[in-house]
Amino acid sequence: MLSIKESAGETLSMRAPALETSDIQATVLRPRPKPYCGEYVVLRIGNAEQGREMLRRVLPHIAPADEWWAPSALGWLGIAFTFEGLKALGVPQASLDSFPIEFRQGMAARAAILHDFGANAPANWEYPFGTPDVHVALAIYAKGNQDLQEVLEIARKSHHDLPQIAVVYRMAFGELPEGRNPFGFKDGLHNPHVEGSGPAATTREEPSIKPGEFVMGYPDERGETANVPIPLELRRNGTFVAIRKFYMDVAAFRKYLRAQASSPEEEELLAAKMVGRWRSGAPLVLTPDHDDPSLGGDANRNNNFRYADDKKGLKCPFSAHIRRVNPRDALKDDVVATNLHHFLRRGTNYGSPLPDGVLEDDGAERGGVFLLIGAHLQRQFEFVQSQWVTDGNFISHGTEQDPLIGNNDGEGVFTIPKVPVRRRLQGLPSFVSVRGGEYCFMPGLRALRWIADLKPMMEADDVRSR
Amino acid sequence: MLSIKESAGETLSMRAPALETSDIQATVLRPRPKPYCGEYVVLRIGNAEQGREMLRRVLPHIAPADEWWAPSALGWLGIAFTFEGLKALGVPQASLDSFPIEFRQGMAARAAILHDFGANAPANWEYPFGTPDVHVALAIYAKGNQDLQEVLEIARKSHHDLPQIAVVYRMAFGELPEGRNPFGFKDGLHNPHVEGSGPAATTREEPSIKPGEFVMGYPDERGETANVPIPLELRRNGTFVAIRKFYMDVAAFRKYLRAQASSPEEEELLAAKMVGRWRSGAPLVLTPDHDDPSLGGDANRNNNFRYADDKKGLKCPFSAHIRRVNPRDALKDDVVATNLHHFLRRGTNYGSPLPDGVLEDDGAERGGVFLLIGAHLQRQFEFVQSQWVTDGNFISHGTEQDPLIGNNDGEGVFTIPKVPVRRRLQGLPSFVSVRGGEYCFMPGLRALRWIADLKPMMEADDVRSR
Amino acid sequence: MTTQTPTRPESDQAVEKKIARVRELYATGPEVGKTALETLIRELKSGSSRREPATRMSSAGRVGSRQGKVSELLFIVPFAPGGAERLRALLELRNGDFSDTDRVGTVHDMRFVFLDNDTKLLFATAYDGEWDPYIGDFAATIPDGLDVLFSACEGWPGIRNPEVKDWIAKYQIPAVGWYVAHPDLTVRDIQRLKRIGKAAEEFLDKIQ
Amino acid sequence: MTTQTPTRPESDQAVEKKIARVRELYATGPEVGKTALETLIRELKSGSSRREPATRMSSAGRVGSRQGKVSELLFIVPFAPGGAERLRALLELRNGDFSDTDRVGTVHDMRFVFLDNDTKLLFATAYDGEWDPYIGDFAATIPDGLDVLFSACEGWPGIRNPEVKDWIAKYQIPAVGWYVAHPDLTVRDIQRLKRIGKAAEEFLDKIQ
Repeated sequence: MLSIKESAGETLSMRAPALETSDIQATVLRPRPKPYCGEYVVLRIGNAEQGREMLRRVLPHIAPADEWWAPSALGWLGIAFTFEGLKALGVPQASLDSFPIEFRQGMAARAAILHDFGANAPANWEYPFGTPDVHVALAIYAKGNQDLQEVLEIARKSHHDLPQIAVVYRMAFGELPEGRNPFGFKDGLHNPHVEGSGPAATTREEPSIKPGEFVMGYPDERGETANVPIPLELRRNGTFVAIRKFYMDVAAFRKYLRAQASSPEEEELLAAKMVGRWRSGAPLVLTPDHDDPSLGGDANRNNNFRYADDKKGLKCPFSAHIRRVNPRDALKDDVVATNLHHFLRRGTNYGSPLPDGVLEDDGAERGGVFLLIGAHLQRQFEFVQSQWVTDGNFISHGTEQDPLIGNNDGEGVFTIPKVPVRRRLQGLPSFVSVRGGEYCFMPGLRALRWIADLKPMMEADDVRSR
Repeated sequence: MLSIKESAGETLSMRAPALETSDIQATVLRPRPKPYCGEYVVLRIGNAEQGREMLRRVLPHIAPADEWWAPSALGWLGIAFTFEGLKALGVPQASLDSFPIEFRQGMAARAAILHDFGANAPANWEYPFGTPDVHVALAIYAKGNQDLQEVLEIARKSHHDLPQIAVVYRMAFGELPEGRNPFGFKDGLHNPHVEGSGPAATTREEPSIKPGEFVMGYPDERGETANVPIPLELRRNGTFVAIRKFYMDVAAFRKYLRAQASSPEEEELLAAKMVGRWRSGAPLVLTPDHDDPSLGGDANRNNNFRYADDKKGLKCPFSAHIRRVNPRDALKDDVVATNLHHFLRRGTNYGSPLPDGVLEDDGAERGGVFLLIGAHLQRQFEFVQSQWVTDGNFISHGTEQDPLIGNNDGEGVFTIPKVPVRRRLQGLPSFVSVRGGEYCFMPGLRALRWIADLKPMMEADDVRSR
Repeated sequence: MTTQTPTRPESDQAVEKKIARVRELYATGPEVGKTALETLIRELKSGSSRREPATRMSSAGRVGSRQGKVSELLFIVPFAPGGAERLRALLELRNGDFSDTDRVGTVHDMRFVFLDNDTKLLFATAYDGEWDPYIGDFAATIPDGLDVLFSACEGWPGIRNPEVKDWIAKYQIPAVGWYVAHPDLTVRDIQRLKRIGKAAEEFLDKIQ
Repeated sequence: MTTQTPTRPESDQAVEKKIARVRELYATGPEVGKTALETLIRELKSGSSRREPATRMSSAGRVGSRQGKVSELLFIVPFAPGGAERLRALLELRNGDFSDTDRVGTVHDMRFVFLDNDTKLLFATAYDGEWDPYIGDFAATIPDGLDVLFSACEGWPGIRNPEVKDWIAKYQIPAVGWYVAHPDLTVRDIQRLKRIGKAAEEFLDKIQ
C-alpha cells in the first residue's frame, strides 16, 4: 500500500542541499533564451503504453537545468502533465490520490477561487483548455525558427507512429521587438532568486528563496520538504506549473490611456503607474517621474529595489501590477508571510504587435502565455491570484483589482496615491482575458524515466512510499 | 404566601378606565402651581410604628389629583418612599421583594447604568442622597411663602413628638423671574398628555399616552397592567419617582457661549440649538432663526410640533436637549418604540439667579430638582438617561451626549447640522452636576392608608395577592 | 467623554501573579503550548499591545462579555418538538435576509447553529451595548421577527412576555474570551462612516 | 467589479414552494410562531428587504457560511486534560488583549466559550473571506498566538502541521442562519473608513 506518511526527519529543516540541477527541468530554473521563438504542443494520450513509449522517446531531449543552453542543443524541450495525463499514463491510483487537491481538480474547477468569472470563465476558454483532453504539455524554446523546426520534428517523431497519441493543440510564440510584451513593456524581470540554483544574476535587495518553494525534494521556506505526491521517485526534483494563456487587448489599453490623459507624457505616466515600471523596465520606485532606459536595461539594477521608501505608494501605487504580484517588503507589518507566496514566471508572447499609435483593434489574437511555477499551487499561484490580483483588501483598497490583469468589467477602479489628492481612475475594462489554463506537474528527469518505465497493472506495493 | 402571579385577565388590554384621580397624588398628574414656592423635606424613620403614626397624621393633607388646587387648600403636599423607607415602615417582606429590581437597588447603585461618573458619582452627592438614611420624601408646593409655612407646620406636627422620626434634609425652592430656569430658559413645557387624566391643555400633535405608563392599575402602552408590587392595594394608583437634584453652572454656560460665538445674537442661537427651544420656550422647529416670545408663551402652540419637517436636524439639532429627551416622531423609522420611554417631569428651581451678564461664578448653589415620574423606571427614566442623554448612538452621533445635561468632562462635542457644513462645538464641560438622587415609590391615597394601617408583625397571608 | 467606567490598569504585581499561574498550568500541557506561551508572555510584557485599557474585556450587563461598545450573547437551548425542522425551513426561506434586524441597528452579526443532531439551537450574536434596555422596544416593534425564530425553542415565552429576559439569561453562556476588531464602533457608527467615506471619495473624485 | 459569483434571484415558484413548506411546519408549532410567520411572509413578499442578492448567505469555502465579504466559523471541540484550566487562565491573563489578531487584520470578532462543565471549547469567529489561503501565513507569522490558545484542545496538531485544516473542518459546525450588519465591509475597509471619517471630521472642523 502507498501511504502519505513519511519519516518525520524529512519534514524538519535542514541545511539546504545543492540543487540537483541535472535532474530538474530547465524550464523550472532557467530564463528563456534571448532572442526566442517556440511552440506549445498539447497531446492527448488514448493508450497508456503508447503514452509511455512517447515519453521514452522524448525523454533524452528534455533539457535539464544544468546544461540548459549547451551550445550543442538545438532548442530546449520541457514537458509537463495534467492530472488527466498522469492517469492516462497509468500512474498508480495511490500515487494519483496523493497529489494535492487543486492539481487533481484542475484549474477550470478552481474558477471560483481564481475569480475566473465572466469573459474569463472556463466556459469561454479555447479548446482544449479546461477539458479532459489536455494530457501532456510540451514547451519548446529555440533561438531561431530553424532550430525550432528541428526540435518540433523530434517531438513529432516521438509519437507520429503511435495512433493513440493525438496532437490537440499547437500554438507558436515568439519575441516581440525590443523584448517587449504586447502592451509595450519589457517583461520577465522580477523572478525571485532560488537559493542554490547558481549565483544570482544581480546583487539583490530581496533575499533568496529556499528551493523547496519551487522544486520538491528540498526544504521550503517553512523548513518542510514535500512528502506528496508519492513515491519519492516521482516527486523528487519535480514541481507544478500553472499555465495561463492571456489575450491582451492592446487597443483598449491605449484607448483607455488616451481618454484619461491630456498628453502623451501623461499617458506614459498612467501606464507606468498601472504596471509599476516604465516601458523600458525601469521601476517607478527608482525613477518615479520619467523613464530611464539605461536603468530598465540594466539587469543588475532593474530588479534591485524595495518599497521601504515608498510606504505611501506615491512613487509606485499600492495597486500597481508589479507591487501586487510581488509586494517585496511592502506588507511586512501584516500577518502575511510574503515568502510563502512566490513563484517563478516564465512568460512568452504570441501574436503580432499592434503597430505603434493604432487605437483601433485589428481583430488579431495577441497576448502571452505564462508558466507560473512552484511546488505549492495553493499558497503560491492561487493565493496571489485570489488575494492580490483580484482583490484589494490586502492593501485596504476594498474590491479594487490589478489594473492590468484583474478581472475588471468596465467598472474597475485604480487608485494612484498622490499629494494633496489621490487620483482614481474609474471605469476600467479588462485589458486581458483568460483564453485558457491548466495545472500541470513537471517532473524531474529521473521521475520522467520512472513514469516511462511504469508497467501495466503495476502492483501498488512496488511504489510504496520511499 | 404572597405571589406575583395574578389573574391573566389583568395583563390583557382593556378599555381605558377613567382614572381614579381622587386616589392619585396630585404631584403625579398636575403641574405645579404658578407662581410657586416650596420645600423638599426628607425624613428618616427609626421606628415603624412611629413612621406609620406620622403617615396617619399627614395623610389627610396629601393632595389628590382631582382637587389639587382647590381654593380651600393652602398648599399641596406630596409624599413618596424609598425602598429603605418602605422597609422602615414595616411593609411585609413579600411585598418588598415584589418591587422592581431598580427600585430595590436605589438610584445610587444604578450609577453605571445612569452614567453617573466623575463629578456626578454618588460618592460626590450631598448627604443624605444615596445613603440608607433617605426614607420619606415630602414635596410641598404653595403659591406663596405664608401658605408654605402653614403646610410646613402641618408636616412638622406630623412627627414633632415622634422621637424616632428625624428630618435629615430640607431644601427650599422657588420660582425664578419670568418662570425661567437658572440658565434663563422657560421650562416645564413638554410633558406628555396622560390619557384619561382630563382634557389636554392644548391641541397636540403628539398622541396621548396610556395612563398605565404613569400610574399603576391601568393598561399601559403595551396593553399590560402592572402586577407588581403586591398587593394590589399597595400599587393601585401608585407610581415611581426618580428624584434628581442638579447644580447648574450658569457662569460656565455663559462663558462657553461667549467663547464660541462672535455676537450676542450668535450666543442666543447656540444656546437655543443646545436646548432645542429659545429662551421664551418657542421651539426651534417652529421658529428656527429667532426667538418668538408670543409663541413661547402660548401653551396651545409651544408644545404642538413634530420633527417630520426637520429630518436633517437643520432647525433643531438631533443632539439638542429637548429632541433627545423626547424625540417625538424623530425615531419612527427605528426599532425604538418611543411611546415606551415617556415619563412626567415635575421640575422646580432653587437658588438665586446669577444676575444677567455676569460671567464669573459667584459660588452660590443654584439649579433644579426634578421629579421624573413613571410606572416603569427601567424603560422610562433609566432608558432615556442611558440611551438618549448620555450616548449618541441612537442618532448616529457616536458618544456625543446631551449638551446641557450630559455627563461631559470638558471633551464633549455638540453637533449642529448646517448646510453646507455642519458646525461642531468642541470641549463642552458639564453645565450641570448631579447633587443627588433617589428612586421613590409614590403610592395612591388608599395605598398610603394601607401602609399607615399595617400592623406590627403582620401575617403575610393577610396581604396575599389580590 | 465620560461614557465608560475607566478600567484601572492592573498592577504589575497582579499581572506577574497571573503569569506565574499560567506558566504553572501550561507546564503540564503539550510542548507546543508551552513554547508559544513564553512568546506570548514576552509580547504582553513588552507592551506591544495596541489596545487602550478602555477596550479590555468587561461585562455586558447581566450576562455576557463586552469589548468597548460591542457585546456578545450566546445561548444554547433545546429545540421544541419539531422546532429544528421549522427553524431550518424558515432560515432557508429567509436565505440570510434579516431586514428586521437591519432596522434594529445595533446587531453586528448573528448566527444560528444546530447542535447534537438537531436537538439544540446555538444562537450567538455580537451587538452594541446592552440588549436589556431595548427588549421592550423589540417586543413592541418587531415581535414577530423574534417569535418566528425563537418559538422553535423549548419554553420560549414569547418576546412580549416580561419573563423573556430570564429565559435568555437561563440559557446564556458568557464567553471566557471575547475579541472585537473595532470595539470603538457601533453598527450605526460604521453606517455613518460608510456615508462619510462615500461622500469623501466623491469629493476627492471631483477635486482630483 | 466581478468579485463574486452573482447569486441568481430565486424564482417566484421556488419561493412559493418554500413558503408552503414553512407554513406546513409551523402549523403544528406554537401559536406565537404561527402568527409571527404570517407577518414575516408578508414582509418577505412585499420585498421590503433592503438587501441585494449579492449579500445573501453563501458558502465560506470548505465549511461555514458567508454574507458578502464576511464569513463565520464555529467549532466545538473537547478540551485536552487540563486544557480548560490552562485556557481560562490564559484568557484571563490576556484580558481581551489580542494584538496578534489585530495584526491578522481580517478577524471581526472571536469568542471562546466553555461548555458542558469545562469539557468542551466552543470557538466562534466572524472573519473576512476565507481563512484557508492564510493559514500558512498564520503558521509562519503568529504560530504561537494560535498554539497557545488551541493547544488546550484535544488533538490540536499544531498550527504548523498541514493537517490543521482537517482538524478544524472535523469539528466545525456550519451555521444554518448567518446575518451580518455590514456584509460589504472587511475589517480593513472599516479601518480605512475610520481614517477617512477622522480626516473628514477634522476637515469639516476647519472649514466650519
